[in-house]
Amino acid sequence: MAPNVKNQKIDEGEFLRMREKVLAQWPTGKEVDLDEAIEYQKKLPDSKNYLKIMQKLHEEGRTVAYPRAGTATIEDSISLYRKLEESQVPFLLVTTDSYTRQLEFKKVEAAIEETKKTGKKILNGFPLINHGVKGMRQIVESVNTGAFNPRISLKAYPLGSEIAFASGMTGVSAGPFISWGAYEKNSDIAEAIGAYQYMHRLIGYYADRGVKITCDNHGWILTGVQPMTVNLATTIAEAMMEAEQGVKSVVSCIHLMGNLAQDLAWIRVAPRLMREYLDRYGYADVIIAGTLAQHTPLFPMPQGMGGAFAYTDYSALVGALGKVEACSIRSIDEALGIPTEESHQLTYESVNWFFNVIRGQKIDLEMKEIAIEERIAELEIRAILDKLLEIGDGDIVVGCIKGVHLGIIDSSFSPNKQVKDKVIGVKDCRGAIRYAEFGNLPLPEEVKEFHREKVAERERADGTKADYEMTIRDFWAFNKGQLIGKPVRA
Amino acid sequence: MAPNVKNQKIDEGEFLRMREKVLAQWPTGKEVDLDEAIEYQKKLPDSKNYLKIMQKLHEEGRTVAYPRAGTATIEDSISLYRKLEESQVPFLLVTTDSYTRQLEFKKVEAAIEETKKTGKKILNGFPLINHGVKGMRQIVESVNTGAFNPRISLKAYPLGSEIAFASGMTGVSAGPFISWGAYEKNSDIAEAIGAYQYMHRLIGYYADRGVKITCDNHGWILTGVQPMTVNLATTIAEAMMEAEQGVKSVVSCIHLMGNLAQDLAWIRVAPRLMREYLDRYGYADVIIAGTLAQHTPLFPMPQGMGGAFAYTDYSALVGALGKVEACSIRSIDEALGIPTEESHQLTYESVNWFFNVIRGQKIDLEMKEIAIEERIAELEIRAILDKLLEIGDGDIVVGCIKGVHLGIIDSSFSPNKQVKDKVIGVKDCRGAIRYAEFGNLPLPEEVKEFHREKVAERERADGTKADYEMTIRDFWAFNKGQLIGKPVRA
Amino acid sequence: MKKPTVITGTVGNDAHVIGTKILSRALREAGFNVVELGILTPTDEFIKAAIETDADAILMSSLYGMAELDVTGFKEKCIEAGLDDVLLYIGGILGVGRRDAKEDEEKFKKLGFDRVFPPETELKLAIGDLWADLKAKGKV
Amino acid sequence: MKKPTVITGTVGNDAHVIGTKILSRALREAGFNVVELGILTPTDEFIKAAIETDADAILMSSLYGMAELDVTGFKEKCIEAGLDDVLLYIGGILGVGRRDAKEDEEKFKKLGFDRVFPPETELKLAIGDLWADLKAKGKV
Ligand code: B12
Ligand code: B12
Repeated sequence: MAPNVKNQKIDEGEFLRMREKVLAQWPTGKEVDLDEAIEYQKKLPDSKNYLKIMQKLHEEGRTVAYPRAGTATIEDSISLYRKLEESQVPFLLVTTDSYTRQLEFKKVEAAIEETKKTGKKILNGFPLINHGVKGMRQIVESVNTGAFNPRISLKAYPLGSEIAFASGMTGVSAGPFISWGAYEKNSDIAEAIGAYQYMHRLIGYYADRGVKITCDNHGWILTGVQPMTVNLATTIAEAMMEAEQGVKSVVSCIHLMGNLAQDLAWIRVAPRLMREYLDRYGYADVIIAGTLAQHTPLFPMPQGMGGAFAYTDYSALVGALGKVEACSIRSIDEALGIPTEESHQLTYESVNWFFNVIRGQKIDLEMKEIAIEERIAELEIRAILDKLLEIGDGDIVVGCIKGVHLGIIDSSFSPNKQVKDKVIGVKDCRGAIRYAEFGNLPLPEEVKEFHREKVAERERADGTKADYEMTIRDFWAFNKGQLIGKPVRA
Repeated sequence: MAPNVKNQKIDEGEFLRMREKVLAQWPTGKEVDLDEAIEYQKKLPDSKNYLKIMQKLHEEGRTVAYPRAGTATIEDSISLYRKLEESQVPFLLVTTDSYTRQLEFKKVEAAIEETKKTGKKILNGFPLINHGVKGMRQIVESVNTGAFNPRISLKAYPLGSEIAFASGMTGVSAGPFISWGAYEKNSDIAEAIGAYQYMHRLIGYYADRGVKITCDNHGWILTGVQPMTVNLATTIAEAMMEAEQGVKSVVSCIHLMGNLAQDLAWIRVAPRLMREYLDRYGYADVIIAGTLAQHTPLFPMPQGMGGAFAYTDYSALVGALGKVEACSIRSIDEALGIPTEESHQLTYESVNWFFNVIRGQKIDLEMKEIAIEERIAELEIRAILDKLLEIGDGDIVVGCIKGVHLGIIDSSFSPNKQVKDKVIGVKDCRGAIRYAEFGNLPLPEEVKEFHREKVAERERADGTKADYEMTIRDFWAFNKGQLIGKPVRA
Repeated sequence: MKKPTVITGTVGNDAHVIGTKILSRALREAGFNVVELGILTPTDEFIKAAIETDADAILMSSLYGMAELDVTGFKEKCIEAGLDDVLLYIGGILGVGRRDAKEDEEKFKKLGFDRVFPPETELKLAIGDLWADLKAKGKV
Repeated sequence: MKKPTVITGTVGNDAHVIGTKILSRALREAGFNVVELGILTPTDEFIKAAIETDADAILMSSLYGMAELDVTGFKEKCIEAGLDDVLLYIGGILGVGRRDAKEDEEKFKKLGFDRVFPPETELKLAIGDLWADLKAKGKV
């Protein structure tokens, strides 16, 4: 986990030495026996394998909901995941709680005790590490269908993923950017990548022995209203990092911002470029298992149930029109708190309706706007990736690290102090997202001109500058049932 | 109201003689003073005028919800319509109860008393005639924005519309086909058209004095799964009948069946042909105020809240993509019973989200399927209308009457015994609606061939015949969250 | 075996036809002799038809919410008409607003109905009940 | 008039930054001297910063649902540190699951907070409250 981290496969001996330290972080680490774990994984049915599920969905032309779920106790978890299974949700997310994420396992223990005594819910997720392989396997074995997939944290991923995979989880949110860029204040990008390499290498170890665990690549989740360019570029960078460590199955995640043409363009362009860059850099044997779309959770959902259903149904619509295999769905309780089982169930009932009705029609949308957005997005993503590879001398890890320092990749509103925070995004008159400030993003002049025109049009329409005020207005728009944040007239 | 009814403006003297009988049906008839009523209408603000509201929506490129509402007491009505106003619903439907519809005003009186005493809800709508002009004006005056619009019945429309317009209602569901074809068992089409001519003539009387009341033309609401061809043809026929009696403002209503391309094609084709036929037959001065789309309420909604939201959001989506001014929305309680105020509010919160977000994007959908469906629909509607005009010797009323007898216009599942019931509809593999049986519909051979191909494809896919079983399966599909009714395998 | 005869129709001022049509067809396919009265059928007509055809059961539908008003006193009228032994079924949306199926069942059983069916009833099961009830009465 | 100094940040292990960022900026624009601690801020750091900058108020955020655990005992620590007079505000989603704003308000007031703000708080109004409270204390 050195700061001089490179995109280079960790040597197996070295990896095994690192493992010892990782497993020693908490007693449940001892439950992990890699050989036994690999056998366990091999015996899992296809219906619990992330990659196989994705491939089947693709063949059948279906879209399913990708939930956000995680609850503190094993009993509640079993009940919750069975409900999800009933709701035909085959991807079973295990969101861990915030103590686990900070390696505060003692606090977790206390909270579990307290909940047992008083019934009061304290933890905001599943304490995977405290429950250990034994606990997690009970959950994996409690359903017939569904690939489990943990959400952990920079600090807790190494041990967490050991326990996860040994428990039969077959997918994982695997990119370093999400933790570093959206959950951390002081962490260093080099350290973050280094920390994630451990998990990637662990997956590589499984892969070398015939077990394919799939990596969701969320990229740098960009906070607030801004184009997903940097996000999509980093999902591809992440796939390249994972591939180098031996990962054989990745997912292209696309974060959506609400303009149909732009969202569909991103859905089309992202997996295509991911394939191209993987192939070009020697990772042609890495499978892109499927695509996962979601309205990036970086603005608040409507609090009212009507608006919440509309927004989440809209996510389902865009996912289905984009023909993605899975669509990450925010429950109707998103703005209110961790959803109840009933809220989960109602949410999937609703989005499944959309998935079925839209996909069944086999709609091929053709709009000239999609083609325009696709071209712009492709130019942008290529410009950024190529620049990163250039400054990294062909090494994507080095490129990303330098890129952060130089603001070649940048985001507004990031909690991480390392981030330049020189870019600003706003919506254009049709609700597509444009840069009002480019910071140091290496975008081609033609592309910048395109953004400038669209932003100028918006400024004229609103009669205000495209600035921080506007980005905040736009940030709240969907929450208020509007496409664009309207200026408040005095 | 003679069986030898023709498409010919009722002479004013004759009309005024008819009025006397109509107004004598119930004491509240005496409250109607036409001169005073015309003055009252003229003083209404634009925000309560159906035509003006439609035109403004068109200019602003907005879609709004068209509710289905009606509750028994004046107090509850005021509360309900104010809630609708808060929900930005500018079309305020007044669905009358079933006793009123049968002219059973004494029973209404008893029910109102019972409700006053016990608080128990008995009537399934607003007893417009019992409440009279005085009662209804209280309601009209209780909101700032909103055009009231009554839903009555074949029998009760004459007196009901007298009271409605005198109370300041500015729109009305005006076609004879809806009552005759969907609400009646024994009534005769000629009598039905005759009965409606009275209302049309009344609107003409207002129009001659400068007050434009707008007619929604719903056409023959076709029960069950069948193409909307006959429905759309009859909406145009209705507009021609209304125009002849002096109506100056009509709405093109489009009933949708759930396949996006077909639904959008219907939305495009219907007002275009309505304009053409009105112009060709000498009614060029009749304004088409706007378009009103709705997923025809002839199959059941999902009972679960998730599915109900999805379905109703889908209606909103299609309406918004179709750029209609208003979209008739079923509340999330549709399958459960008359909606509560809260259900209304949640429903509009949801659909307004879709209206705003979709219309704001100014999406111009281009799909080759839309063009194909548009062409087919146009050929079908023209073939039917031209045939009706041919057998009616240029008289659309005579044509429609003969058309019903001959099955030139026909429907499956109609409650009316006069209907041939020789047609059967099923969904094709993409959920578009096709004829499996054409009955006596005068469709061009090319069109029939198109239907046959699509139906054959479906039969192959399902491995079953396209018959009554299939139409019933398809009828339940949306209710079960599916696009198409899947065969149950033994 | 003689085919049992049943009367179907939508009672009172209710115009919802689809349920009763589907039900009638299903009954016919299941081997019943069906007298289909359709929508807007006054209770008296049900009784008249039952007498005329010596029916074994009346299967009413109502969706529009005003069923209770329509059928209050119906059982008594049946008894008066000597139809004590005719099975009475009713189904649909049996009141105004969101329903509690259990409450509806109790209410309409008190009004003299032998069975009460909520919306989305699986007709195969309902027809199974009908066979069972007829058997219990020794009619089939 | 001296600018009043306020501390902002997301308490405990919470990483939700947007609320506290927007709040910090709004405070700055409203004329406050803002010490912005950002996310993942332990309660001790709030206290340290308040002492160092002689702050008038601490405005904490928490969205992740575990605020109660994070801030239990915080008021007492403030008093120990001699910060009796510093205003304590907290806002966000103050527990796990659907919330009742009134209950949250009571709970966190018992824990020593002067004001408690639900999600979607209109920041202009909250800052108005802050001015009023500071005035009442004679600090502005
Ligand atoms: C964006 C987001 C994220 C982003 C955060 C990016 C970032 N670094 O900021 C990411 C994806 C990283 C994330 C992560 C997590 N999140 Co999150 N997230 C959200 C989301 C969608 C929006 C939050 C937001 O930015 N709102 C907009 C801002 C402006 O509002 P705000 O912070 O509430 O501030 C306003 C008011 O509350 C008030 N206010 C706030 N603080 C204060 C203080 C004072 C003094 C005053 C006066 C006012 C005030 O003023 C602001 C303006 O009105 C919400 C759900 C939602 N609301 O839609 C979930 C949500 C908050 N997250 C949740 C959870 C559980 C998590 C995770 C634990 C799990 C996960 N999903 O991975 C992690 C937590 C990580 C951690 N250690 O904290 C839950 C919390 C559950 C609960 N409380 O019951 C929510 C509610 C989603 C849900 N329903 O499950 N999340
Ligand atoms: C289609 C429809 C219409 C069509 C009817 C066309 C026609 N002639 O059939 C039209 C548009 C004309 C219409 C009119 C009206 N309707 Co309507 N309509 C519906 C709708 C959408 C579907 C009904 C349907 O066909 N369901 C499918 C059939 C197959 O189901 P079913 O009849 O319930 O039958 C099933 C079961 O109930 C059971 N069953 C039924 N009867 C029996 C009997 C026995 C013995 C057994 C064993 C089983 C059984 O078996 C069937 C198969 O499962 C419903 C709402 C919904 N469900 O989504 C509203 C609904 C029934 N209508 C309603 C209302 C109020 C009206 C109107 C009064 C007002 C209006 N909207 O204009 C008028 C009434 C006119 C009148 N005089 O009755 C309300 C009733 C409110 C309530 N009860 O609280 C509903 C619930 C809508 C709502 N939420 O407001 N309607």
